[in-house]
Amino acid sequence: MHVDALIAPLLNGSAQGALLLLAALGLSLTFGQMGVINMAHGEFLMIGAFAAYLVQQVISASNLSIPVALPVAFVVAGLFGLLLEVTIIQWMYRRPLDTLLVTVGVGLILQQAALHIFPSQGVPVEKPGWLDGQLNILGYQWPLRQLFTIVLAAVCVAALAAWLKYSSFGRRIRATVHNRDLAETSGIPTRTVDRLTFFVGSGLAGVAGVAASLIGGTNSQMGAQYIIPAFLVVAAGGIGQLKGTILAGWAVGVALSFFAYWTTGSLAQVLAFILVIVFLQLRPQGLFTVRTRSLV
Amino acid sequence: MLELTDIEAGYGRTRVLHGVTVPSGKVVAVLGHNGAGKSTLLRLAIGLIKPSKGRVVLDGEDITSLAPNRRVARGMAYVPQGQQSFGQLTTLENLQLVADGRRGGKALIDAQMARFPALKQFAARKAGLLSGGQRQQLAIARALITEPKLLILDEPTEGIQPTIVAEIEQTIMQLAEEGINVLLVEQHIGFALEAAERYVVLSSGHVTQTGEGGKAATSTVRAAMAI
Amino acid sequence: MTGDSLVVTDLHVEFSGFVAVGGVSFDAHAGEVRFLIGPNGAGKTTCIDAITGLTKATGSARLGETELLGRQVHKIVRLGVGRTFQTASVFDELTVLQNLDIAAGRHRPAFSLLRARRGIDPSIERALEETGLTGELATPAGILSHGQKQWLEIAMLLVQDAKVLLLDEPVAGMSQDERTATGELLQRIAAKRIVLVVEHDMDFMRRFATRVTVLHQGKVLSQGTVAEVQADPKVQEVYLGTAGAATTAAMSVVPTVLDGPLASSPGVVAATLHGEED
Amino acid sequence: GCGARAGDEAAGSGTSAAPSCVDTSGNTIKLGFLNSLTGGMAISEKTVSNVLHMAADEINAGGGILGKKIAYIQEDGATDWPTFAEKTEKLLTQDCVAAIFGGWTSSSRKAVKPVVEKHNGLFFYPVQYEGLESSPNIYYTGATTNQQIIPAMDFLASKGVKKLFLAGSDYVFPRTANAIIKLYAAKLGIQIVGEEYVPLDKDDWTSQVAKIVAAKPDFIFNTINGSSNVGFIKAYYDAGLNAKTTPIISVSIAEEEAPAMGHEVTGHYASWNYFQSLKTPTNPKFIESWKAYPGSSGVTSDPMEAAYISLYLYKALVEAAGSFDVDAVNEAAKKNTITFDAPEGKVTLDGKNHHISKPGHIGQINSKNQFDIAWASDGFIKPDPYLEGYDWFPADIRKQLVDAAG
Amino acid sequence: MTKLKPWLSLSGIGVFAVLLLAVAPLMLTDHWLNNLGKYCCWAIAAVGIGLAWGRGGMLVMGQGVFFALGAYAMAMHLTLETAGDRIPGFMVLYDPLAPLPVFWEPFRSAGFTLLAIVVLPVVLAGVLGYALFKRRVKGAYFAILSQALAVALATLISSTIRETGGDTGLSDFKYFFGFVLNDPANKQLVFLIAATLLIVCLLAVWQLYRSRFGELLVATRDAEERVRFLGYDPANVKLVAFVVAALMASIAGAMFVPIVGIITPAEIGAAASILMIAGVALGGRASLFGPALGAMAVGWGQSSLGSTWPDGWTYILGLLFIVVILFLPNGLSSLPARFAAMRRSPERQTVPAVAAAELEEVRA
Ligand SMILES: Nc1ncnc2c1ncn2[C@@H]1O[C@H](COP(=O)(O)OP(=O)(O)OP(=O)(O)O)[C@@H](O)[C@H]1O
Ligand SMILES: Nc1ncnc2c1ncn2[C@@H]1O[C@H](COP(=O)(O)OP(=O)(O)OP(=O)(O)O)[C@@H](O)[C@H]1O
Ligand SMILES: NC(N)=O
Ligand SMILES: [Mg+2]
Ligand SMILES: [Mg+2]
Repeated sequence: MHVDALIAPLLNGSAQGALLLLAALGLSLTFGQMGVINMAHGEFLMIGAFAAYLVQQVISASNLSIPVALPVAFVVAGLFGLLLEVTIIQWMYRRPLDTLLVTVGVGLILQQAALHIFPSQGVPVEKPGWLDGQLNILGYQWPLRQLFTIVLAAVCVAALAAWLKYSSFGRRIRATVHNRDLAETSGIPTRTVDRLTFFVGSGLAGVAGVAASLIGGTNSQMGAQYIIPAFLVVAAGGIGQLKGTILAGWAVGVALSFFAYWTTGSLAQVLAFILVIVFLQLRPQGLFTVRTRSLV
Repeated sequence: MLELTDIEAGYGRTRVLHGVTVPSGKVVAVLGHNGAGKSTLLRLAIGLIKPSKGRVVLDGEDITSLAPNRRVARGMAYVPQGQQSFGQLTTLENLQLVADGRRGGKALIDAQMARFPALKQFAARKAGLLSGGQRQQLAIARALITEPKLLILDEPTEGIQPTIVAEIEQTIMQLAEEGINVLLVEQHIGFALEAAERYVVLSSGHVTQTGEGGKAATSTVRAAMAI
Repeated sequence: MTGDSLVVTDLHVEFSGFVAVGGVSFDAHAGEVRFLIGPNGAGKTTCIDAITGLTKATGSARLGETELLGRQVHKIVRLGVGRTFQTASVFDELTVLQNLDIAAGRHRPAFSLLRARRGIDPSIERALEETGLTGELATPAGILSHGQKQWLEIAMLLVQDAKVLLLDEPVAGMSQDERTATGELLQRIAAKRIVLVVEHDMDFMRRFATRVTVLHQGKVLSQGTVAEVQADPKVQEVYLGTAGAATTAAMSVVPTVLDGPLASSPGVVAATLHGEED
Repeated sequence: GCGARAGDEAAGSGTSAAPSCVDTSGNTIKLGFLNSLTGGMAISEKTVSNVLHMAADEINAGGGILGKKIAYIQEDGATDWPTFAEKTEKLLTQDCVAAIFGGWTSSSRKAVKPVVEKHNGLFFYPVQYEGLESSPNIYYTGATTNQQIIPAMDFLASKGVKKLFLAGSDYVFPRTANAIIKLYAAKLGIQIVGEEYVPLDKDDWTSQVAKIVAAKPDFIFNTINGSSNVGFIKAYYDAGLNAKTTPIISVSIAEEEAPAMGHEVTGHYASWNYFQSLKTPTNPKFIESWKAYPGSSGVTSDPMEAAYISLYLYKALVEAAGSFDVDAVNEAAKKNTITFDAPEGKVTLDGKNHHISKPGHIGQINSKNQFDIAWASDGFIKPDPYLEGYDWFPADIRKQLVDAAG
Repeated sequence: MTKLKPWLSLSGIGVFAVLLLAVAPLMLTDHWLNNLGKYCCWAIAAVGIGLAWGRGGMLVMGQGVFFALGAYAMAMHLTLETAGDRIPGFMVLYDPLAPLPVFWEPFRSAGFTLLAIVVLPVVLAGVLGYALFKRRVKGAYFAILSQALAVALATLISSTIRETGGDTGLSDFKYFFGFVLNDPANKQLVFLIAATLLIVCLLAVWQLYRSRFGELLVATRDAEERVRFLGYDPANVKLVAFVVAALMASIAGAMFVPIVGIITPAEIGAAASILMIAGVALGGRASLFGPALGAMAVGWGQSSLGSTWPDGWTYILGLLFIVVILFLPNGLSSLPARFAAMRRSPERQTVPAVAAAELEEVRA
């Protein structure tokens, strides 16, 4: 076998994993930390991608527009998340499984709205010129854009980790989720914590959307293809475990890529899913686990 | 300091408290049988449930509709019934959580760890793995860290070993002497009344007796509660 | 009931390096109310967890000839070992009757599950009377008060027809007269079954314990009658404190009160006891 | 009660179709439009639906069909093939429409086919497809393989292509088209150096493009449908491929899709019958009407034009038959030479196989996302869905297919 | 939980049976009767979901998998019946020379097909459920896993176009166990079979709900670990409900095929599986009739609202999800009880205890 046959899937897979990780990162907050099963997360990703498109309409130089689009997408998707939290989710923290169903409804509406607002065949988002080109890795011409996805994911992960670790917020989020009443009576402004967490989690989906818009189409359907894999990544990593999410994202990406290399694109999807399902059967709590003694 | 006036409250359509009035006092003990509504009253005091009628007044200010965390910011602290702590956080994180943003937070934590040695020993352990009594100690420590003006305690010594019960009882007395107000639910009537300036006996959500605390009250209260 | 005893020998429980229970041995028989006490974190709950299969342990815990360790939770229950929890846990959405009916179910053949319930089992009726819950038959367990839930848990053990009842702080949060009633119930039950109680309420222990084992840091510190244990200076030091020691003298009066009817102003009895504590 | 059993074939399943309930007494005639307005294919089908409305408006403005105004009923296929079947049945038996227009994917057409056959209705299908099909109840106004795929292969051969890579979506059209391409490539001496499929609803082509890079083809034959094309194009450019070294020829990228790729696609090719850039007498008017039509996307494309044709073709058929009756219409198709002055030129209906003659065109994308005509067939290509005129297509397969179709 | 008198539910099923089996065939056109048949199929699957989710707390988001087993077993049989001795037409298209895939062969037999429709889901759900429940996979994990399974199966079918018909699915069936499908009389027969099966399923869960098993299931839902301490293995309790639900989904799928005349991966994938849940949520997950009626309502909404307002239907569906779950967590079937409760204004009210258990599950 040529080295290409190993290097190419490994590098491609890492980039694919990075995108999955980006999509999953926000979920690891809203799902992993807050316990909200947001099936509209994919649509927030779509919102991020459309935001990138709108930024490009204003700043036509794509060299500049993508760097500008990243924070814009973060804020726009974050605001949508905030809106969702304030209007719906806040009433449902005690019924997490039901958040799944409600947000399915929200996702449907957002998709249809996107179909109404934007041209049905989707909108173009252009890659900046500085991402043209490839890097020669052991003879394999590795697309720069893939490197960009990885760097972007790394930056987001680092920022999130730092935020959770060095600000008191990480503790507050976990405390709020674990026992809302107790947190509230411990002086934690749980509503602010909820909103901020949801804002950041959804905002990260927006950032993932910008990355996704450089890979595929920007249209009403784009979010749907990320939602289940992203949830699987969070679950496989161990709910609430950032390092688990990172590892799982990368592993699923690489597995997908190798499977696609050895079999077909369709079969790769199936195999990757089965892999995660079997893994979760073996380790139901994911890669990293927290156990408590609480019974019921 | 804290006055509850003519409170009606409950859960959903269930009414639990019927026109309950609790006077203010340095240490106020709330006594009563199982299910009398004691915990409900304390939850109402900290703001976890809102009364359908009546007023909650703190230092002359109506706080009836203030959220719990705002009440904490005004110097109230609450130890709920049942050894509650944040199970996914370590013991230390449980304490940091409330110490965050307070001046001398580190020293406050150390002080509580000195009071409850088990917390120091198991600082890095997830609170969910602690024993019941250890969790209860943690809950009390969390409340004390905030250096409250008003401490609300719901059966604080439940599940705690006798030596530490004594320690906690001493602490409560000491805090009261330092001028910190305490609203206390306690099944150890003897202690509760000794510490209390005033007491209230609840029965099925009605106040059946109130009075001055002190040892002398013990027998009258017991008589009242036995009925 | 058979004369089987619960014999725990050299029980060890370790949590990733931390020894929670380090070689505990004790036994319990029908006809006595066995108490397990000790400081917070001594390993009492962990012992019960180990016996009931919730936590992995080494050593041995036998019920008669049968080794309990290493079996699955529900299998241990089927051998007749029942327990309550430090925080009461009942099925909130089901009524008291439904709770009890499920608890009584382990003796029924699997297929009978597919039939609807007709009438009330006599065993359930008895348990309801014992615990004074008859009036709450149709009440959803979720809205019972704290103490009633604990009674319901005990009633569930009764209808389960458990040979061994492991009770983790059964009277926490109860008022004095409620404690007395519970204690008397336990004494009645203990005639034919093995009853092991974990409690921090020393008054309660003094009144109802026949034999006591004191745990400290995962080891047995002392063992014997209430008087013996209370007199043990090590126990006083780590657990009872001076307050506990001071009441030692008073305990001898307790057993005489026990035979009296519940209605004989339990509050007053407790008052005497408690008063001396201070 | 029990109805016919397998043995009672004599009674015939054809006669079991209830008599048509089409009401021709009034001064309107009901037609059904069936397009996916929701779901994944809405991306493509909304435009087709829109242009059908435009054609209906035009015909109504011109006096209607046989003097009756068209009253159309728009249904949503929802990108769900069973829904296509259900709506077809509803249009035929509840709304009693005289004919149905729409569909995009071959899967949707295959869902509609048994239903229109059962109820003896009419379905007009406007998109290029994989051929090897015919039905008395379906009229195909898009290209069959010998009007799009085969011209494309001829074009590649003429360019001296030796190594070809096939990239497609994972469903019936690309799979079948590629099967045919492989047969023809063998005959042309073109080597197929790889074949990759990705599900219709997946965008990420990274892994597959890496394989293309490794295979070093001269040309890529693209049978991807829908927005998956965008992912393909992006991965293609990411990998450093370009139109000079490894050009792409597509059969589903038209004027509407080209600007939505997020990368300029100048220099690549597409094989269609109609392009907006075609210089025909009727094209300017078509373009203009469309640009002025509410909800217009501003550009015209082949599937739109084929949809536009379908309605006019129906009008011509009905007027030739003098009736809306399906059997009469089919009869008229066989007896008369039905033509229409389409934007792609004057198309002629083949009354036997229900396809139309079409000009073959290869366009090359220019910087305005329009197509410069790079190759054109000699005149109109007669439709040959079963490739009977092509000796490289195995006769036994053809026979099996025809048999299976019944 | 409000407990209706048993005869009330039973007579409800009776009325429902009369409506479906006698009134509907007389009143409805062939088209709408056929549609009603389709809704019945969804209702059958929904009854199973109500059992597994409403009573058992398992949010089965991948019922499409079991729906697929029944549907494809049936579709393969009907395809072979239609093709006779020949290889099915679509297979010729992709690879004319290859023989019929081996796993198709047994489906020539009607008996085997019927058996497969029952046995396949039982075996798969049994194995799957055993593996998951013994490992204590639950809550959101279970929901996401089951959904992923449905997506995986749908993708697998899409990508094996020659073996399964791929994305296009299987369609164009001429016969149904010897009966000509195009004959309206036979179509009515198929409808009656589906409607009867729905009634049977309703009767089955009616008995399950009033049985001790029903109570045990609720107990397991609310406090799974606690059930262990009463001597039951909750995994087995859940397994029974899961398997029964799977069986119902399979039966639903099997009847869907002759009624609708086509089966595709889209009918079993994520969206379809969620739509099944939508009906159950709308009707009331824990009630007897709620799931079935909810599923029929969603089916009807899709057919009729989808026609009158094609691109608005999605908005309605989305809003339906939001409004019902947000304001009526126990579905429309809880409305009467709510009104009644409002009038009686009882002293006590059940606490929403599911919440706490669920919260724990998601985090567990
Ligand atoms: N969430 C709730 N929903 C409905 N009723 C409740 C709820 N919590 C408590 N109750 C009811 O309110 C009444 C008072 O309960 P509360 O917990 O205040 O009693 P308590 O005096 O603290 O008893 P204990 O000594 O057992 O702690 C009881 O009847 C209880 O069943
Ligand atoms: N899963 C676990 N992982 C780590 N440590 C544990 C775990 N479970 C228990 N422990 C530790 O084991 C020790 C014994 O706990 P246990 O709950 O048995 O105490 P206990 O005697 O019941 O105390 P209490 O009277 O406070 O209820 C405690 O220090 C506790 O923190
Ligand atoms: N016919 C097609 N493009 O599916
Ligand atoms: Mg209380
Ligand atoms: Mg304990």
